[in-house]
Amino acid sequence: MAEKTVAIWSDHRWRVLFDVARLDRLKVWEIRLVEILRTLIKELEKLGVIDLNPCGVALYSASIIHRMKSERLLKADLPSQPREKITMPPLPPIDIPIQPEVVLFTLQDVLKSLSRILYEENVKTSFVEHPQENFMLNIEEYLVKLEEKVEEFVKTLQDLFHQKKNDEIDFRELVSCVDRLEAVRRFILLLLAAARGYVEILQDEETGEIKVKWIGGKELSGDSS
Amino acid sequence: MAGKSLAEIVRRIEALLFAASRPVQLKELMSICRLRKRDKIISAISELKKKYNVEDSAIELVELQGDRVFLRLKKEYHELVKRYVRKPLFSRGVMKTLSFIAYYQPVEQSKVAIARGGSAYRHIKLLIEKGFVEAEKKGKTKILRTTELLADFLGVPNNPVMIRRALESRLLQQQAREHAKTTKREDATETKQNL
Amino acid sequence: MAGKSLAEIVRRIEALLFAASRPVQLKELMSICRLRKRDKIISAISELKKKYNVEDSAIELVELQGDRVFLRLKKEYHELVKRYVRKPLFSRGVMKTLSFIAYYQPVEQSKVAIARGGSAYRHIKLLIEKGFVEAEKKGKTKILRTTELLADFLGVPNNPVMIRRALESRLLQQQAREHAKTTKREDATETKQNL
Repeated sequence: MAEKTVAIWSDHRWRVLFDVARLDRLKVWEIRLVEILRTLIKELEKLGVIDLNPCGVALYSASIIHRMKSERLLKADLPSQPREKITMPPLPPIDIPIQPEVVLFTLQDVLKSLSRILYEENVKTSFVEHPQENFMLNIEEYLVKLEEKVEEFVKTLQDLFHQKKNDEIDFRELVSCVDRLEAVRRFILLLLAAARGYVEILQDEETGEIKVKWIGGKELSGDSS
Repeated sequence: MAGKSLAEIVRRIEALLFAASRPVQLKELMSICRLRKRDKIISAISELKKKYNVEDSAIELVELQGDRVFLRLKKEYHELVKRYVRKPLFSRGVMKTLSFIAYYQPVEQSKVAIARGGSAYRHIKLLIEKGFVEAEKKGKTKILRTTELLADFLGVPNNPVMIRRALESRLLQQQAREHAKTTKREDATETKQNL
Repeated sequence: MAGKSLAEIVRRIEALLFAASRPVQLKELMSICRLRKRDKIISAISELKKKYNVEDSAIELVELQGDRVFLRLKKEYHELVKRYVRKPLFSRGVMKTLSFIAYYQPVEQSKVAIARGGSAYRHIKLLIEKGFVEAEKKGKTKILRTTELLADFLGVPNNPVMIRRALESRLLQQQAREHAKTTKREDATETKQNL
């Protein structure tokens, strides 16, 4: 007898009545309880047997579903109405007149994104080679410029020593607050200033510190005014 | 900037109006000129008007409600220029969403999404970004309205009824144009057949 | 449009230049005016120049290589106006692609795509459209360069080496300034701690 009713347990039409564990997950308003029970009774009548076990389970589920519906009603949780359909006249698209889109950016913006690319992100750029620059060096022009730079540098040194009222300063003072490239530039100019006899460069053997001493003579105390 | 000349004030206002491509409030103009009083701005605007509001210009400077000024292309050049401007401001879909909001406003965002489909959310974001629509939170959803900017473009006061009427009359015009086209085509066919 | 007056040609050119916000080719101007000969366009451009290229203007009309004209905001107003314009810049991504091309030019499009990812193609399209980058076909790929327009924006001569050097030296200056700031801040903290 039980074998005959197994089909009923597993039939999808009545599944809601026999899957007791799922009861609390049901959308109760979507279950047509009366209809489901009627078809089940018809099926059982067709079989001509009464198996009290599934009938009991079905009755239990039906009562729970019914109770859930009543509770929801009290909470005013009414079945949702079908969504309001919006009937739309065939509206023409609004055509916005042309607005110019002025693109604004400055050198600062380009620099910002370039520094992000070069220093912050791991961008694959090793394959990008700079094209060969047409590097035409004009030696004479270069030497004239170099002399100018040395002169400028010596003048700055002279002012610095004068300000300090001391004929010796620490090399570190000369390169504080500048980037590596500028530090190298200043060091080279210092070597040139030493070669021309304006300064002497001394290194402390113990600490390794470099001192710069003004030996340019009269110019220091003399005529910087 | 009390010391700045009127000419410099005029240039700054022109710069902002040109780059903004939208109506700009007097307050913003005062801020860019670092001026606290309106009178200098007002006279600078009159100067600019002399430059633009002449017959020989395709651009016009208009004053709008709410203390706003707008440097824009004259209407009669829109159609002509459209073909050459590569990127229209909005796609057809976005423009339809805009016309839906304009017609039904104030309207809940969720309703716009039902009527216009899922991409409506993206459209709405863009429309808000460009200043054509504004949203006001209300519970779980948002209430959408079009802005003064749109009313300006349609050339009507910023009021839902007037905007709807403007849209309806545009719709009628469009239908009339289409009807005229069909009739013309039918006439032509008839004439051919009669020949 | 042989019958159209010079004034109308001037207005049409002004309309297109205003709406396009990019350098426009003479060919396009001829097409919008329905003219087959350049001479009328050229004289119309001179007329427009009289209106814009005066001292009292924040907008200027410039002629660029390759028969292009551009109605643009003068450089000195960019910084000032940027704060008031809703969407003033290219997106961060586009700016990065632009600065990458500026730094490594002339550079193959495929290499830009490797370094900057797939969206680089979209960025390049936009940059070309707006006139900041130009492409030259070479076999299967394209060689990209920045244009005169960019050099002009940056205030450097339009030459790859000069642009790279200008960018490098400005970057170094910037880093030095930042380094100095950090050192100063550290010194200040140290002094405080020692007090």
